[in-house]
Amino acid sequence: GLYFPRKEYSENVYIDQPAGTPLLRIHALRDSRGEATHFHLCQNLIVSRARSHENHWFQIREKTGLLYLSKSLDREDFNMLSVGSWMPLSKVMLYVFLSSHPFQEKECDSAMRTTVFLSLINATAPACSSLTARQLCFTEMDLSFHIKENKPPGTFHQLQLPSVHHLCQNLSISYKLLAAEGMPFRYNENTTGVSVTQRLDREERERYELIAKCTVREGFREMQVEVPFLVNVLDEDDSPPFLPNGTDTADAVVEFNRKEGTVLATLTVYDADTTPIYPLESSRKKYTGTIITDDPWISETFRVEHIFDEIHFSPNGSQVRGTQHEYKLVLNKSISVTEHRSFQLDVLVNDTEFHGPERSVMLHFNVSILPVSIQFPNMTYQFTVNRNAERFAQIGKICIENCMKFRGVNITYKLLSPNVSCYPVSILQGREDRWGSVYVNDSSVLRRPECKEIQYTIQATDKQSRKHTKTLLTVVLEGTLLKKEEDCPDSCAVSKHQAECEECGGLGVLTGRCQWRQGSGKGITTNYSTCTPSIKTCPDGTCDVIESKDAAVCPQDCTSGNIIGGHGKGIGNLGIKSGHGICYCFPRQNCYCEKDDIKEQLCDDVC
Amino acid sequence: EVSVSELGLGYESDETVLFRYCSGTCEAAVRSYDLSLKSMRSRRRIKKEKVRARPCCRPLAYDDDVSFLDAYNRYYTVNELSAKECGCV
Amino acid sequence: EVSVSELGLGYESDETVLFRYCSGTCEAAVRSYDLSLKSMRSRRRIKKEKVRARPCCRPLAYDDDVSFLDAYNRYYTVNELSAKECGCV
Amino acid sequence: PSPPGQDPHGWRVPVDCVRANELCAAEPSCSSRYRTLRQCLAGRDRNTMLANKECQAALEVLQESPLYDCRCKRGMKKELQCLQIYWSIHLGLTEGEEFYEASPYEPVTSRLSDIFRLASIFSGMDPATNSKSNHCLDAAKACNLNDNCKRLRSGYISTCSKEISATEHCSRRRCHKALRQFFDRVPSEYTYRLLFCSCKDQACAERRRQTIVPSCSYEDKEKPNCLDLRNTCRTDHLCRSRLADFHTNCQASFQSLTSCPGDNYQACLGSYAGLIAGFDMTPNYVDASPTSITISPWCSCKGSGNMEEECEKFLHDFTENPCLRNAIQAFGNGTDVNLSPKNPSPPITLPPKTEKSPALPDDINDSNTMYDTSVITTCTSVQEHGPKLNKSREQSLCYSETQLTTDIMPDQKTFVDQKAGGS
Repeated sequence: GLYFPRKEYSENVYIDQPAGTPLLRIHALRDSRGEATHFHLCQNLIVSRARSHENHWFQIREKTGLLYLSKSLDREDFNMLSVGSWMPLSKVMLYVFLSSHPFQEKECDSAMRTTVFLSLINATAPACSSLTARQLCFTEMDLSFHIKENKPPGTFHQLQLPSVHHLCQNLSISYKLLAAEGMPFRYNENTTGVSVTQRLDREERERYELIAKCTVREGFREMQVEVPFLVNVLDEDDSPPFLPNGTDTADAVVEFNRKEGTVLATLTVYDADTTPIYPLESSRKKYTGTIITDDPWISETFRVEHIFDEIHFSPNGSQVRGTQHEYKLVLNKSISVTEHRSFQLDVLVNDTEFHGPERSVMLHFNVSILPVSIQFPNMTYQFTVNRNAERFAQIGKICIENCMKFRGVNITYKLLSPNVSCYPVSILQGREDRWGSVYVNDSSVLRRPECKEIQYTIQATDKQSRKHTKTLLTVVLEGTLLKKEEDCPDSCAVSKHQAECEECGGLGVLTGRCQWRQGSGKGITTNYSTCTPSIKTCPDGTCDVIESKDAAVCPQDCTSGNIIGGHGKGIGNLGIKSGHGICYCFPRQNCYCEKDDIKEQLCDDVC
Repeated sequence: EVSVSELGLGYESDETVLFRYCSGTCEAAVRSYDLSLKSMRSRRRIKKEKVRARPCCRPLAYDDDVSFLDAYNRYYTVNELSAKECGCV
Repeated sequence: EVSVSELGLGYESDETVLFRYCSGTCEAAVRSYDLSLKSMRSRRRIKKEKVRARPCCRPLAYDDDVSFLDAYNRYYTVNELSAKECGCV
Repeated sequence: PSPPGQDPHGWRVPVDCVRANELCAAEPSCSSRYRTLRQCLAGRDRNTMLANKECQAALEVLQESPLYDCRCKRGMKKELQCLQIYWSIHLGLTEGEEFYEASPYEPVTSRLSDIFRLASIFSGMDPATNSKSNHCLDAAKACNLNDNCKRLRSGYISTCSKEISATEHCSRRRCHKALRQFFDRVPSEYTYRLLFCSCKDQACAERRRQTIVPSCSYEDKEKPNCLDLRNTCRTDHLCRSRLADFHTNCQASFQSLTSCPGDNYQACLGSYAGLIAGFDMTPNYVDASPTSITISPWCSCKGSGNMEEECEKFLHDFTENPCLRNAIQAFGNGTDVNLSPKNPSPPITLPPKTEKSPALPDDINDSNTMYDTSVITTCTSVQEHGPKLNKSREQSLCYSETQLTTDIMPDQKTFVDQKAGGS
């Protein structure tokens, strides 16, 4: 139906302006040719804080939309209307309603409306001579309008200010509308009315920037002022969905990644119309994407996720907003390693608000689910272990073929106990790890000469399908036993200097001795100096499954306690990501990072 | 007031923080415990070296944590930095 | 237990009393305060000599008072003689 | 004298909504009407309310009750309850979603110049005079020297910069709560200097941008649409009130010299700081440019469809707001508009020196301390400016204080029983 080219208008009202003073001209635009327009003021005057007051002062011409003072506003009226407002000027609000037939009172709430803000100024109207060109030509409100696309032409604004025209008859005020060539707008010199001359197409152009130029002549004096004059084109759903480069088919292969939530393939549908992302829910319902199938397995196993984003098209040089709809075929549940089938899955995309032909598009996904084998590469494992290794020494990693590519496939690893009494190593697996970590579990066995070479059977089992596979692991013990140093701490991390570090062992050491990592860099750095059971795994920023078994193995990666001295904590507040100088820890207590350049003895224990 | 960089903890920042420390002798706080311990140690009745037979002047409470923005626009927080209350223990 | 005479406080009595003392390192109780103090002291930022930049191992609480009859049949009471609780301060 | 609750012009002097609610509850006709009105509005259909006679009658009675004009104060006790009462009336009476809503808060009468004076008293330094230095760094220093400011600043910084897990960078909810405590409980002499310090170089401007720890309190993986952000804010009474207050005090107005309503910079800065206090609507500097101040909430107008105009208008109230920009620059330059305020602000009574006497004496002129003045040379419990000790002859005494409880250190042999130890 009829609509207003603005959501709100504003104008100043002064004390003692005579009844009949025109204030503001409001326009309406038609939805279809020949529609009649009737303007009406409903209800009261809304004063501040939602307080309403009967409207004795303002009226609107039903035909022309001219808002005028029907009764002069005196000082007492002003005080009454500005109760509760502590501002020097008071703002009141009026709602102007629009209908294509003469008004009945009850229609006030259902009809189309715009808001008029009237600033009541506690002073009489200024003399024309005291007004600037800006004030004579334009009000404070920005000249910004919106016009619906595909609607008939019509006048939507009058540049001349009715109140100025009424008061300052001795001044000559003329306007011009500066616009680029071919813009669908016309300015009428006599009425100063601005009209749109043709139906607009937002998908062609959605924003017009013109300039309103005003010239004020008084005697020999001439003043000019220009302000921007903007027209935004409102969108209608008048465009069907289309495929960007005609691609309506995509392959969706399921092999190693069989995890619920995996995006298998994506197809894109464009729409020249805009799709507001606010309010989200209503916009999402506008475009639907439905899997067309009667196979329950397919409905259970796959789902379609739809996300849309604003993109820009540039028909004939100007930029216009449109929408890109992405339809993602997603695994709705994890798929067993044994599943193996191929088929075409169709998705119907439908623009529910477009009422023309071709409102929907069919998308096709060629789905092929490949089986994957649970097997070890055709090899056996052999790890050599130094007889001086300590408990939690990380010996090596066990992995079935392609294990690092698997997602959604839960493989568990197990060492089947060997047929001898030597049983120094075990295997562990972190919750997110796709491999098994072999580590020294009983270091006393390493010291027994009779234990030289131990054979284990490793079994890898897929939890879902119960399929499993085996291979052999040989652990070879080597190296001569070193003398155990007296009063060494059980954690390498306690040592603060290279000498004491490398002369001691500790949990997790591979060769019986801790390793000194010499850091470099100034200030607080990830490359801090520290004593570690194995530079390869500690510190590496990850508190892995073996290190988390005992706080003394690698506090640098796993401590959640106090770290004193310049430092930065690791992910999830675990461990020492960066430190100043040398970092050392007292397991299950504090860790320290400090420079080691202070030699002076400071009031030692006995002084 | 000290600038954070001068604390020597490795942080680089021009922000200043309040740094209060304890110093002074504790002769007036010696107890029977200390006299006995000193006497028995001097007569080799106690072999422990890591033994202290005199009160030491130490903070009894610390100021609240202090936070600052370093020269690389990272925030850090340091606790138990400045002494709020001192005493002989 | 120690005999009162061995306490070295000058009392002569064969009665024995419980004497407990604190010993051990306090390396794991160092605080930011200590590191900063040590650093500023070493760079002559602080000239105070009587400054301690490391926690010390001391009694945190003492056993109750102890009384005894000495060799000359006079009663005496000594307080804060034996450590009841130790800690790094 | 005018009847109670009314000022000389016969206008009702507004009371806070908690008080107004009590007054209304004590008066049967008012309390029953208020209950009726809440039932009318509960249905959310305002039109049926207007048509219903009983609702109309309730409205008329309530228009005369203190509830109708009641307001709230920022940071008052029971602020949230006060706001809930305010919106329980005003949500239903407004004609649906208004762009600008009236602020539920009482107007601010204090001015920026009051803050400058207090700032220079507390920190002994006039915020704007020493032009050379990095004002934002000075603001951080001043805060670090005030116990309350330091504690609450460290409170929000440590909360906001604490990483929760690999996927969750920080706890945004806890960060916002800590930020709100900082801005509600630390005097604006300190908070404004951290927020609105003026900058001449990028390092200073970046420090200013980092004040609210934006990586946690402001930035997010994606930028929502600004109208969506506004809608979420308006579902929370506190956020809705702070947004309405911002619009009321910072909406650019051409009638005033400073572009600020009532030419009151302080009112605008106060409501801006009120918005920071812990909502997704939190605005911040968008870059570290020392020359231009651009502020924005974390949102964009992408995907606004036909409401792009309204979205951009909402966003421009932050990004291109002359009043907000002038207010920030005025604070940064230590200037305030010297308009004689219509109702002169009440004389400022300097708060008693609230700073807790320093727990440790500051030996200002300790000659042998090469280092800075605030270092303490006597190991003693707190002494209020005790007599000047003669250092040379008598060593300063260190006597013990209440015990420090410390966990027993495991590698500590607690009791070395003389017998067990074996001599």
